[in-house]
Amino acid sequence: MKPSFEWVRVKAVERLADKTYLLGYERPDSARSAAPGQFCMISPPEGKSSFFLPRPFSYFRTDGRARVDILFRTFGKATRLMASLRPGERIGEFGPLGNSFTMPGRAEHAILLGGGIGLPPMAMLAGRLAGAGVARIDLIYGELEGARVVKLAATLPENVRLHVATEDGVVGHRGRVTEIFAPMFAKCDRPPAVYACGPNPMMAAVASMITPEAVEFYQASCEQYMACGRGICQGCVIPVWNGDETVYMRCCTEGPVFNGFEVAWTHV
Amino acid sequence: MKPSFEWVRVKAVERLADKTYLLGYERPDSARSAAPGQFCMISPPEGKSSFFLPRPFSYFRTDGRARVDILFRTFGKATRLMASLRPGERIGEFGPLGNSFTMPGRAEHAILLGGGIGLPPMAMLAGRLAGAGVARIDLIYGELEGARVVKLAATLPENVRLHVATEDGVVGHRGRVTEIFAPMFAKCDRPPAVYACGPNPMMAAVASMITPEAVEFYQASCEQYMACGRGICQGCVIPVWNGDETVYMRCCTEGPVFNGFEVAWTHV
Amino acid sequence: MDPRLKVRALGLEFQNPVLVASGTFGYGDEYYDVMPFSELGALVTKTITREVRKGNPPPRIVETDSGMLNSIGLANVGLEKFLAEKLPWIAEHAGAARVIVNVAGFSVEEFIEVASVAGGAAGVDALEVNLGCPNVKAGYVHFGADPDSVRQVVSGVRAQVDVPLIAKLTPNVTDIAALAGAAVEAGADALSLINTIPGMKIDVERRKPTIAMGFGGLSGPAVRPVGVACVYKVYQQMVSMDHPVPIVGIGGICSAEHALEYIMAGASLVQVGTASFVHPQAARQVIEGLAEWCEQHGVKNISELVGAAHKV
Amino acid sequence: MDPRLKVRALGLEFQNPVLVASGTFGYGDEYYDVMPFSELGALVTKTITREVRKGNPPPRIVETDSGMLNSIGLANVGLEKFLAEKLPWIAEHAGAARVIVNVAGFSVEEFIEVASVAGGAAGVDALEVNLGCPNVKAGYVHFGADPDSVRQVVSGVRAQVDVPLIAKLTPNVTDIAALAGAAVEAGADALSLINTIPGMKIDVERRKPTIAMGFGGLSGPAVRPVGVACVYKVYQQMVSMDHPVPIVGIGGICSAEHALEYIMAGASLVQVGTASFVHPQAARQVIEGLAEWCEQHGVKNISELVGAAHKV
Ligand SMILES: Cc1cc2nc3c(=O)[nH]c(=O)nc-3n(C[C@H](O)[C@H](O)[C@H](O)COP(=O)(O)OP(=O)(O)OC[C@H]3O[C@@H](n4cnc5c(N)ncnc54)[C@H](O)[C@@H]3O)c2cc1C
Ligand SMILES: Cc1cc2nc3c(=O)[nH]c(=O)nc-3n(C[C@H](O)[C@H](O)[C@H](O)COP(=O)(O)OP(=O)(O)OC[C@H]3O[C@@H](n4cnc5c(N)ncnc54)[C@H](O)[C@@H]3O)c2cc1C
Ligand SMILES: Cc1cc2nc3c(=O)[nH]c(=O)nc-3n(C[C@H](O)[C@H](O)[C@H](O)COP(=O)(O)O)c2cc1C
Ligand SMILES: Cc1cc2nc3c(=O)[nH]c(=O)nc-3n(C[C@H](O)[C@H](O)[C@H](O)COP(=O)(O)O)c2cc1C
Ligand code: FES
Ligand code: FES
Repeated sequence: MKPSFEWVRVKAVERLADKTYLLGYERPDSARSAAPGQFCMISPPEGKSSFFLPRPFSYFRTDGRARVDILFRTFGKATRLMASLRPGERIGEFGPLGNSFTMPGRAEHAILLGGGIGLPPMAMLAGRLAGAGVARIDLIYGELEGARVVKLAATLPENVRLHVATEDGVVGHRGRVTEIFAPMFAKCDRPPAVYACGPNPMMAAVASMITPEAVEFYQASCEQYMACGRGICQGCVIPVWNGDETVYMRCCTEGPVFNGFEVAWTHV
Repeated sequence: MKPSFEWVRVKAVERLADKTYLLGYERPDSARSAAPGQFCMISPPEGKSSFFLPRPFSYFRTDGRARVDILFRTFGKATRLMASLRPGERIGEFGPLGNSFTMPGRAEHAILLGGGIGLPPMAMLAGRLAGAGVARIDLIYGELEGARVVKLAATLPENVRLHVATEDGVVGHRGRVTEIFAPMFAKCDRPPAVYACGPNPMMAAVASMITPEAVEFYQASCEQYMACGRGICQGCVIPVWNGDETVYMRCCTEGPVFNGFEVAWTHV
Repeated sequence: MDPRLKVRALGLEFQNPVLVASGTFGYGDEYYDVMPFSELGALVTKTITREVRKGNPPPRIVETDSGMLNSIGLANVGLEKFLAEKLPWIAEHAGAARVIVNVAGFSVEEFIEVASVAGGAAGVDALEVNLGCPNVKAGYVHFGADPDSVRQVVSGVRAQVDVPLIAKLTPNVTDIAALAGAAVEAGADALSLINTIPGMKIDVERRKPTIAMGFGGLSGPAVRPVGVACVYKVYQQMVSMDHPVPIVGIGGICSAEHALEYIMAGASLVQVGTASFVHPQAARQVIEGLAEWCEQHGVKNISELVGAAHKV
Repeated sequence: MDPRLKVRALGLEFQNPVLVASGTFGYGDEYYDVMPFSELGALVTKTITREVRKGNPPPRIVETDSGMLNSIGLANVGLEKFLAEKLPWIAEHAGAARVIVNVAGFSVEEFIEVASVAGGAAGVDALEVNLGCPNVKAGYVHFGADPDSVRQVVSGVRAQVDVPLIAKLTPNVTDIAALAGAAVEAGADALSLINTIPGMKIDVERRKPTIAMGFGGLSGPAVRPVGVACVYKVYQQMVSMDHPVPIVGIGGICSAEHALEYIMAGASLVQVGTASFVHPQAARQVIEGLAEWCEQHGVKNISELVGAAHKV
């Protein structure tokens, strides 16, 4: 499905947790074709915003027919405006954009790490993996504060095991996602497929805890400031190792999903 | 009452005619003290607009206690955003600003001309004149198109005689306000007080149809781009005759109400 | 093809006066399915240098009020790959649109080399010379900063190429009209203005510039008044010259009204840049809006409006 | 009086580093009941010239994207009336705020005359010299455009006045660092930057510039990246000089975060301009926001942050 631009009407904006919202709208083109890891650029209602460039958001959930949900957290102008949208207001959606996660070939065990607002693509991926019959799916979800934890249990397929870590210890394990990941990984008999989306230090830490031999693959979904979302402005590059040198890959086009062993984490 | 700035909540936005809206909010300071001809600067809800400077609007109606109504027409960014405001949203009001109309000394006959969106201060003035016991009050209200005519009859005091002119002839007299004014003025026994607010050519035309001797006074409420609304930026000047020369008077401070014989209409 | 929008300039016919700006539409391919450049007056390609360039480290862009900063570092595929892989595709898909190749070098020699090769390639209708490129030999001051280096680059390139030559000027100078005069005297067939304005945003939490390189180039609606002023000023300068050349207006154009501002200030053609990021079909909207405006205002051909704001 | 915001610069103590910019706060009187300037670091008055000036014909201002254009034409009450009617009121109401008088002339002689009279008046803590004023003798090019005239004005004024002298530079030059260097060598005690950037908006229905004079000066959030870049660049230049002077950062400051951008880029003081039109208490919000930021970030004195973005 080629990406396209469309003005769509907001169906619902719902507060799910502290600073965390769900934005729902209908766009059949995206709902039918968006794959986990892909994202879209959201533009503000015309003439009603002091921000300017569209902003990238991962698809969080689609019903396969028309409905699309975005899960977002408020940071600055765009996300604050999004939180104040009301049903019926128009936003622009340009998508689906970027590459997507690879399904595991051996279909046995997938470990997903979602840090903070890295959760949305992980949640969508968990659903797809379950649908694809992956035997064991562990979704490790971390937040700084318990108040920000999105209650996911009801929306995930039954066989997805959800592990929550918060640094303030209010919900789940007190500490970081990597503290849940380490012992889990140690107990794996066969190489699991590992996926991560979250702050760079988290994704770098995961890379340092595993080796290419010990996993089927390690895919990391990266973030970078974006303008065009379409490979044109060259604004969103991520440094990726190519031998001893780094090359720049466009997060919006060659990414957002990269081989987590290849991203030059020290350079991002 | 010194002007002050306050964030207030929108109570209602109501469409009254084509491109013409009423914006209601509560602000006791303004409602108690605003005099006909005075205006306020309206700022957009924080972070929610692509425009920047506040915009000047005349007071249209106040209940003397808390409620303020602004009557406005959509032109560009600000007025379009204002039309889309919903109850509960916050706007900034800085006011009351500027000078106001003089009450007639002899209290016999006042003729008010409101052209297009020059109506609001005229409507407010008509109410005050009635309250002050002026014997005869003629409000001549003109619009280009009948579709834009605001139905005022119910809101005006009984003894205000409303005359409507539209250039498309759909409502009232087909033609301009000056065509109603001319015969009315010709029939005056005693010098009436004349007030006008509208497009510059209209106000200039009125000036050319009367003489200082034939009226008690002629007061014209002018418009100019404004930034500060408070006499500081010097941005809003109106050229006023001072002998053979013009001097610049600030519309926001020395105005918006000027002696209609003194404004250098050929220079505005 | 609305005849009211047809424009002759640079000895070429343009189906409409709306181009897309260098660096904001790539090589025409990525946006093609969303916004085919064949609908445009012309595609202006991303600046090409002799060597392939990796560009600057990220972050390279950041939003500012009504604008954005970029410091891409002229990342591009290099002349060879451009000619082999990009240009043929462009030529094949251009339809009625013109193809303008934007070139730069880090020395006068490199400028001449890149321009003469690109200017001689099949399918290239004109060159745009990016004078905002830093001159490595002259301490990284950009070529556009002084009349002498403008003259050297433009006359050097002019001597080697036959296609029309557009000099793209930067506004970051004390007297843009003097530079415009120098470019025209040296043989430029048209002037593009403006390129971006140096700017910086600081991330106060990290206590350093948001963009890795520190400075970036400001573009978008924020700079439109600056671009319009430059075009107006240079148009006045052109009127005083023996052989005035057309102006290509650039900077913050998002709508037909913005394009008209530039045209009335003196631009014969306009370029849409940053706006394509905000809405991929921005250039189409400008074209449609111009046609509608001409219709509503009884304008037979858009050229009638060029410089209209100068008449008293 | 938050001790964290207390700043020493120009040999003076400022209760906080937030000033209001010339031309955007009048003579302090009109806004006094809404926003008393006694709360500020300093009031910078509207530019004063020798003669009273009527200013330019209207329209004088228009909004642009995230900014505004103005062409007021230095309308002011003139030196005599300023000293007789405005300054005494200002001095009486200043409280702990400093009073900085902005001066200009249309010739070097006029500059010196106005500055020496104003600089000698009671209640004046410092002068800010507006180098954006056009030099009538040199064909209306503004004084700030070349290092020589900057030197002439600054050293001429310096020789006549004892109070600290701030040179206000314009960004509309090829190399602002060179001009900064010239001003400091000529004796400036501080540098204010930036003044407005030339711009134009065209009213496409009327087919002429919206502002009566054509060009106007662009200010507001749109220009903030340009101002921050200028301060950053000039701070680098200062570091390389024997006697570096403090910088006053100006351009698009509406919030504490914006002020911090300038401070981290190298400004010791900042000025709030256009933002006061948007919200009359903008300067107070900046002051409060800075105090809060220092509190949250354990900053003992705001001066610690000056130039912070330059450290690696
Ligand atoms: C591929 C991708 C997928 C994303 N998916 C999600 C998601 O599902 N949910 C979610 O809440 N957020 C997601 N983000 C992050 C989201 O784009 C930013 O939170 C948002 O752009 C912030 O905009 P703002 O105006 O609110 O904040 P701003 O005031 O603009 O900035 C706040 C912070 O957001 C980041 N940011 C700002 N602009 C951009 C930009 N153009 N591109 C990338 N990052 C930016 C910066 O780190 C900045 O410091 C994703 C980002 C990318 C690149
Ligand atoms: C004292 C005064 C009282 C006013 N009272 C009313 C009123 O009661 N009801 C009403 O509908 N309108 C009133 N106006 C006009 C109103 O201010 C403009 O319609 C409004 O500013 C347009 O803003 P915009 O963003 O929608 O349009 P823009 O896109 O900004 O411009 C549309 C047109 O509005 C005018 N305008 C724009 N900005 C300003 C400004 N800062 N100051 C003055 N005029 C401007 C210009 O003529 C411009 O061409 C009044 C103006 C003044 C000066
Ligand atoms: C991301 C980006 C990359 C750019 N790259 C180039 C370039 O390679 N060569 C060039 O001449 N101009 C380049 N420009 C400048 C634009 O062509 C244009 O002159 C400028 O952005 C102003 O127009 P706008 O405001 O419409 O974007 C670039 C601009 C942006 C935003
Ligand atoms: C309406 C207006 C009038 C101004 N008048 C003067 C002036 O008289 N002297 C001066 O040095 N600067 C003047 N300026 C420039 C400001 O002092 C300031 O340098 C500029 O506006 C940038 O800051 P800002 O973006 O915060 O407004 C004026 C600016 C505006 C908007
Ligand atoms: S966002 Fe433009 S290339 Fe990726
Ligand atoms: S609007 Fe600023 S002086 Fe009138």
